[in-house]
Amino acid sequence: MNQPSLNLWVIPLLPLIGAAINGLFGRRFKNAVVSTVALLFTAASLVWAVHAVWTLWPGGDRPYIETVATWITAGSFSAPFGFYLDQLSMIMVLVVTGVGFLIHVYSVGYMAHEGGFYRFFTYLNLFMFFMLTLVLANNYLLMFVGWEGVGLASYLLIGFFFQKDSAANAGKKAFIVNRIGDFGFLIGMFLIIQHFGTLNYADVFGKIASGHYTPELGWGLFTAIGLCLLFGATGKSAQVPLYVWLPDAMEGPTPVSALIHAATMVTAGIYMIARSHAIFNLAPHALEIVAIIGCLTAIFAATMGITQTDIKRVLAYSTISQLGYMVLACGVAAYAAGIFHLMTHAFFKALLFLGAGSVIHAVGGEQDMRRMGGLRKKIPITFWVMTAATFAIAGFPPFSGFFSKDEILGAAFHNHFGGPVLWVIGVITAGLTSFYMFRLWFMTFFGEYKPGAIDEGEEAHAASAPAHVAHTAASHSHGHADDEAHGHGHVHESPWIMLAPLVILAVLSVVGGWVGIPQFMSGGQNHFEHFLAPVMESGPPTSTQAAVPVTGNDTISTHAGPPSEENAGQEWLLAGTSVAAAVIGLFFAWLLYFKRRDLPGLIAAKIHGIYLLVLHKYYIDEGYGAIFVKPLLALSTVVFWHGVDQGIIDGLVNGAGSTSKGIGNELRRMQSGNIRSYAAWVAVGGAAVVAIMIWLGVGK
Amino acid sequence: MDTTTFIIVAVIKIAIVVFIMLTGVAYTTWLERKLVGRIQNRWGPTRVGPFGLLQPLADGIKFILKEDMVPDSVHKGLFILAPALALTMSLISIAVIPFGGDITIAGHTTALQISGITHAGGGISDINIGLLIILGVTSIGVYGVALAGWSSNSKYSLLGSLRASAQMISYELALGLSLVGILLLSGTLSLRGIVEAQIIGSEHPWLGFLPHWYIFPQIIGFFIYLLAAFAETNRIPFDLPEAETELVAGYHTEYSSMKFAMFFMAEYVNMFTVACLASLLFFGGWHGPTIPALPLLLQQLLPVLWFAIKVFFFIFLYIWIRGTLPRFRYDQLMAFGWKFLLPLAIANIIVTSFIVAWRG
Amino acid sequence: MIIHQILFIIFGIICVAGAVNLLVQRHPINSALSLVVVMASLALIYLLLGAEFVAAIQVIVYAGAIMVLFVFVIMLLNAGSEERTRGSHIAFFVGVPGVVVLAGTVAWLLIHSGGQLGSIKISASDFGNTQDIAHLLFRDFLLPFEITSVLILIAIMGAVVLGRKES
Amino acid sequence: MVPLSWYLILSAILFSLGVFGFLLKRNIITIFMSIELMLNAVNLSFVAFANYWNTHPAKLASGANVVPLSGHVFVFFVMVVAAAEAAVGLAIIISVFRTRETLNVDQVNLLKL
Repeated sequence: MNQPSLNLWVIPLLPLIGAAINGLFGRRFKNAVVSTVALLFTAASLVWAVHAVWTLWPGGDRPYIETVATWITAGSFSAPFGFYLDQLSMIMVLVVTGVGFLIHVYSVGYMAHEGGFYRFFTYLNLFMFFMLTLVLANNYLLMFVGWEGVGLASYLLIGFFFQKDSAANAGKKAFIVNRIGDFGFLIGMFLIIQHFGTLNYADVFGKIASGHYTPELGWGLFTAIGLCLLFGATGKSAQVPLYVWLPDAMEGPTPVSALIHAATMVTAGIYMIARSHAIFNLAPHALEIVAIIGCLTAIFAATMGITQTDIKRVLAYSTISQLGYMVLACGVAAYAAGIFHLMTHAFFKALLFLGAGSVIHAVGGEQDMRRMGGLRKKIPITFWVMTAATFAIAGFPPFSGFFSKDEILGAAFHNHFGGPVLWVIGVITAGLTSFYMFRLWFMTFFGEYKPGAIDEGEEAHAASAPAHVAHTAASHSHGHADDEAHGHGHVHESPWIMLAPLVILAVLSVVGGWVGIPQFMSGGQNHFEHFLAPVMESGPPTSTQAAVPVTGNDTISTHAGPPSEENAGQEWLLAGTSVAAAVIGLFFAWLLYFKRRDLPGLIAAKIHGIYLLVLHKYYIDEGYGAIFVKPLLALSTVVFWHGVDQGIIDGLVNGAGSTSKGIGNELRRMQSGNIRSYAAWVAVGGAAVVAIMIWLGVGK
Repeated sequence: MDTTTFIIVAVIKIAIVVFIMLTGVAYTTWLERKLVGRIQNRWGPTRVGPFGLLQPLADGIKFILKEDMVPDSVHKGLFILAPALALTMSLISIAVIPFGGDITIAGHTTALQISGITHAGGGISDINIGLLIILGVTSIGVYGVALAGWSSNSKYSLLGSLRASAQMISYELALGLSLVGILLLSGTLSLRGIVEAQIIGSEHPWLGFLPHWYIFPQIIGFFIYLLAAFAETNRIPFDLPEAETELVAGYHTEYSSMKFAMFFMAEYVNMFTVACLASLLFFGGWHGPTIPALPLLLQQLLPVLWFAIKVFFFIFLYIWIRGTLPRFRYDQLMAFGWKFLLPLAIANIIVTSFIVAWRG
Repeated sequence: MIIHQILFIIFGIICVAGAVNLLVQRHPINSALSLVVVMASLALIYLLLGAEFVAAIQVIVYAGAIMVLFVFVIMLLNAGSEERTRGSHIAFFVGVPGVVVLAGTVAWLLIHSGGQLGSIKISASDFGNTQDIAHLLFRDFLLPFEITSVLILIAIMGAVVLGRKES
Repeated sequence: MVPLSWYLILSAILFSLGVFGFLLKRNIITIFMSIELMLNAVNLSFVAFANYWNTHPAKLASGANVVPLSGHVFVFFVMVVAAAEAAVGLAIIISVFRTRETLNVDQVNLLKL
C-alpha cells in the first residue's frame, strides 16, 4: 500500500538531539533552558508518535516497516537501521512517549533543587531515545541496542547521586545483573541468526509462519531460543532469579523510578516476549517456564512487599510482582492481556511512584512510611491521586487494574498447563497486593503525622535483625535525606508542575482499563484484544492448532481465546473471586494499620522466623552473595587478578619490556659512535637486500 | 673524410693555432708593457729590437734558461702538476673556438676551428656544447691555481690560492648566468651556431644599420660577462690572488722559471679565450663586411681578420683597465659578485626569457 | 666500432685506477684529485655514450664546483695525512665481508646474465642533446626541478648557518 | 658496440670501491669523497641505461613507454642533490673541525650512549 513515509526514525532521534544539546551545552544553560529543551524534544517525539499512530490507525498497512540505512552487513546477514510499527509497538510507543513526557514534566518540579539538573535531563532524554529505539526497532539487533542503551541510561540514573556509595553500588548492581540477562538475550539472538539467518522480525516471523517449523520438528530449538530470551527478559524485567537489582534501583531519583523502573524499561522484557510470541508459541515448554517464573515472581515479590517500610521499596516489590503478572500472562499465551496490564500498570505505577515522590517531597525527603501518617489532609491532591492508583493496582472495578488483572487471571485459569494452580497463586498475589498497597495507603495518609517516630515493630526488628541488614535498610530509608532535603518540618503540597502529571495519570489509571472491558461484561468484544489480535495471531495459528492433537496434552493453545457464552458465568465467578481477594486485602490492611495498629508488631513477634525471613527478602541477596558473588570474587582475585592479570598479562607486558631492555642493553654496544661501524652495518644490510632480491628473482 | 685525414688535419690545425696563440700571448705581454708604460707616462721596453719588439723572445729565453727551483717542503708532485694543469686547461678552451668560416687549401676544405668538421656537401658542424666545454674547462682551471698555492706550503701562496678558488667559483656563477640570455636568443650552445645566428640575423639589421649582434639586446649580460671574466682571469681590478702588495705574488710566489712562465702564459691564454668568447657571443664573431672582389682564400681569411680585430679590442680593454683602475678589497669583491652581479644576471635572464617568450 | 670499446676500456681503466688511488692515498688532497680524475674520465665515458650535456655538467658541477669545494675545504682546514688509528673492528670484520658479498653477488649476476642485456649502439642521432633534456626537464620534470631548487636553497641556508661563527 | 654489462660492471666496481672507501678511510673528507664516488657510479649506470633503452625501446609495467632520456634527467637531479649535500656536508665538516680539531672519524665518536 502506498502511504507517505512516516519517518519513524524521527521519534527516537528527537530525544537524542535533546540529550545531545543538554549534554554538550547544558552545563552553561539555566535550568529553565535545560528543562525547556528536554520537554520540547520529548513533546515533539510524543507528537510525532501520535501522528504516526494516527496515520496508521484507520487500517493502514500494518506492520509499517521503514528501513533508514544499512547498519551491518556480513555475508548474507544484514541488520538495518529499520523501524517497525504495528499495533504492539503503537501501544508501546504511545505509553513510552506519553508517560515519559508526563514524567519529564513532573521532573522539572521534582528536580528543581537538585544539583546536576542538566545531567538528569540529558540522561532522561537519552533513556527516551534508547527506549524508543527498543520498541520501534524492526530487528532484534537494533532492539538489543535499545535494550543495552536503556540499561546504560538506567545505570546512569540509578547512580545519579553518585556521591553516595549506595547509589553508585546500586547502579553497578543493576548494570551487572542486567548484563547476566543480556547474555541470555545474546545467545538467543545467535540461535535465531543461526537458524533463520536474519534478525528482522518480519523475516523471522515470516519463516515461522510459512509452516516449515512444526513444534515436533523444532521444539528443541524453539525451546532453547525461548528460554534464552526469557533469561534476557528476567534480567530486564526483574523476574526471578534476576530481580534483585530492582529494589536497589530505588536509589535513583523518584521520577526515574517511575519512568524507568516501573513504567517503561522494566516492561521491555514483557515487550520482547510478546514480540517473540511466534517463537514461544512453538515452544510449549518454554512457555510453561515463563508461566512458572512469572507466577513465582508475582507471589514472591508480593510477600516481600508486605514487610517493607520504605515507601519506594514497597512500590519496587509491587512492580516486580506486577511484572510477574505480565510474564505470567505471556506464559499462558495471553500476550494481549500482558500488554494490556503493561499499559495500565504503566499508568498506575508511574502514578504511584510520582505520588510517592510527591509525598517524599512533601515530608522533606523522608521515605520511611513509619515516619509519615496523616498526610491526607495536608496534601489532599496527592492523597486523591494516590487513592486512585491504589485502587487501580489492587484491582477494584472499575479501575484500570481490575480489567487487566482479570484478563490475566482468566487466561491463567484456562491454561492447559497447571491452569487452576496458576490462577490460585495469582489470586493470592492479588490479595497480597491489595494488602500491602492499602498498608502503604493507611500508613502514609491516615493516623497521626509522626516525623522522627520509630514504632515498636521497628525497634523489635532493629534489635533482632543482623546489624548489616539493618544498615542496608537504614541507608535506604535515609537515602535521599541529604540530597532531597528541601525544607524539613513543614509539610507542603507539591507545585502544580508536579501535580498536573499526577492528575492526568490518575485519570488514566481510572479509565485506562475501559478500552479492554472483557467480552462477558460488556457484551461486545474486548476492544484492546481485538486491536492487538492481528499481531498476536500473526503467528501460525493453523499449524499450532494442528499440532495440538499431535503433541497431546502438553501443547499450549496460542491464546485462551474469547470465552464462549456458556463460560460467561464462570468468568463472572473468576472476576468476583479476584475482587473478593482485593477486598480481603483491604480489610486486613485496614485492620492492621488503621484499626489495631499494635497488631502487626504482635504478629511479627509471633511468627518471628518467618517475619525475619520475609523482611530480609528470603536472604536472596545474601544467598547470591554466598553462592555467586563471593566465589566469583575469590576466583577473580586468585585466578584472574593474581594469576592471569598479574602473572600472565603483567608478566607478558613487563617481560616484553625487560626483554627489549635487555636486548637493547646488548645492542647498545653496536652504537659505538664510530661512523664507519655504522656504515658497515649499512653495507651488510645492503648486501642482504641485494642477495634476497636475487634469491627471490625480483625483476625476472 | 677518413679518419687518417681527419687526424692529420686536426694535428696541423692544432699546431697552427697553438703557435699563433703562444706568439699572440708573447706579444700581448709586450703590448701590455708598452701600453701600461705609455699610460704611466714612460716608454716601456725599447732595448731589445726595434720598439722592444724582441723583448718577448728574450723573456722566453730567460725563462727557459733559468734554474728551475723547487723549494724544499713543497708537495712536489702537485707543485709540478699545478702550472701544467693551468696552461693545459687554458689551451684546451681554444680547441672549441671558431675563428671563421671554412678555408680551402690545396683543394681541401676545412673549418677554421680545431673541433670543427666540414661536411662533404658543405656546411660545418662543430661540437654541440662548445660553450659548456669552455665553461667546464675554465672551472677545471681553478685547480691549477688552487693546487699551486697549496702545494707551495707557503702562507702567501695558500692565501692567494684560497682567494683564487673562492673568487673563481663565485664569479663562475655570474659568468655562466650572464650567457644564458645569449643562449635564449640563439637557442644553441654551439659557438659557431651562435655566431651564425648573429650573421643570419644581420640580414635584417636593427634600426636599419646596426648589425644583429647580441651586444645590443644583451648589453646588461655583456657587462656582467665582462666583469665576471675579469675576475675569472684574475686580472685587475680583481687580481687579489696575486696581489703583490698583500701576498707578495699570491699563488705563484714560490714559482720560478718555466713553471712561472706557464702560469703567466695560462693567464694570457685565458685572456684570449675570454676575449674570443666575448667577440663570438656579443660581437658577431667573425662577422664583418665582405669584399667579393678578393680571391677566394683571402675572402675566406677576411672574417678571421675581423675576428682578430675584435679580440684585439678586448685585449686592449684589458690592458687599458689594468692601467687605470685600482684593486678591490676582498670583501668588496665577494659582495660585488654575490650581491650585485648574480642577482643582476638572474634578473637579466628573467627579462630576456619573458621577451623571448612574448615574441614567441 | 672497435674504437669505442678501446676508448671505453682506456677510460674505464683510468676510472678504476683513480678510484683505487682515492683509497690508497693517505693525503686527502691526493684522494680529491684522484676523484677529479675519476669524474673527468667518467665525463669522457658519457661523451662516448653521446650524453654531451651530462658530460658537460659532470665537468662543470662535479669536477668544477663540488670537487673544488672539497679541495678548498682541505686547504682551509689544512688537513694532513690520515692518521693511523685503531679503526673500527666492525668495519673490517663485518663491513668488508658485507661489501665483498654485495660486489660478489652483483658480479655474479652481471657475468651470469649480463650477456642477455645486449649492447649499446651509439646511434648517429643526437640522442641526449641539450634541447631534448631541457624539454624533459622543464616540462615533464618541472615539479621535481622546482623542488630541487628549493632543496638547493635550503642547503645554502644550512651551509651558511653551519659555517657562521658563533658570536 | 660496447656491451651494456661493461658499463654496469664498471659502475659496480666504482660503487664497491666507494663503499670500501667509506668503510676503510679515516679522514672524514675522504669518506665524503667516497660517497661522491658512489653517486658517480650510479650516474654511470643511469646514463648507460638511458642509451640502452634508446636503442631497445621498452614499456613499463603500466604500459607507458620508457623515456630513455629521463636517465639523463636523473643524473642531473643526482648532481643537484650531490651539490646540496656537499655544501651542507662540508659546512658540517668545518664546524666539526672547529670544535673537535680533528678530521679523524674515529675520534669523532660522541654519537653514542
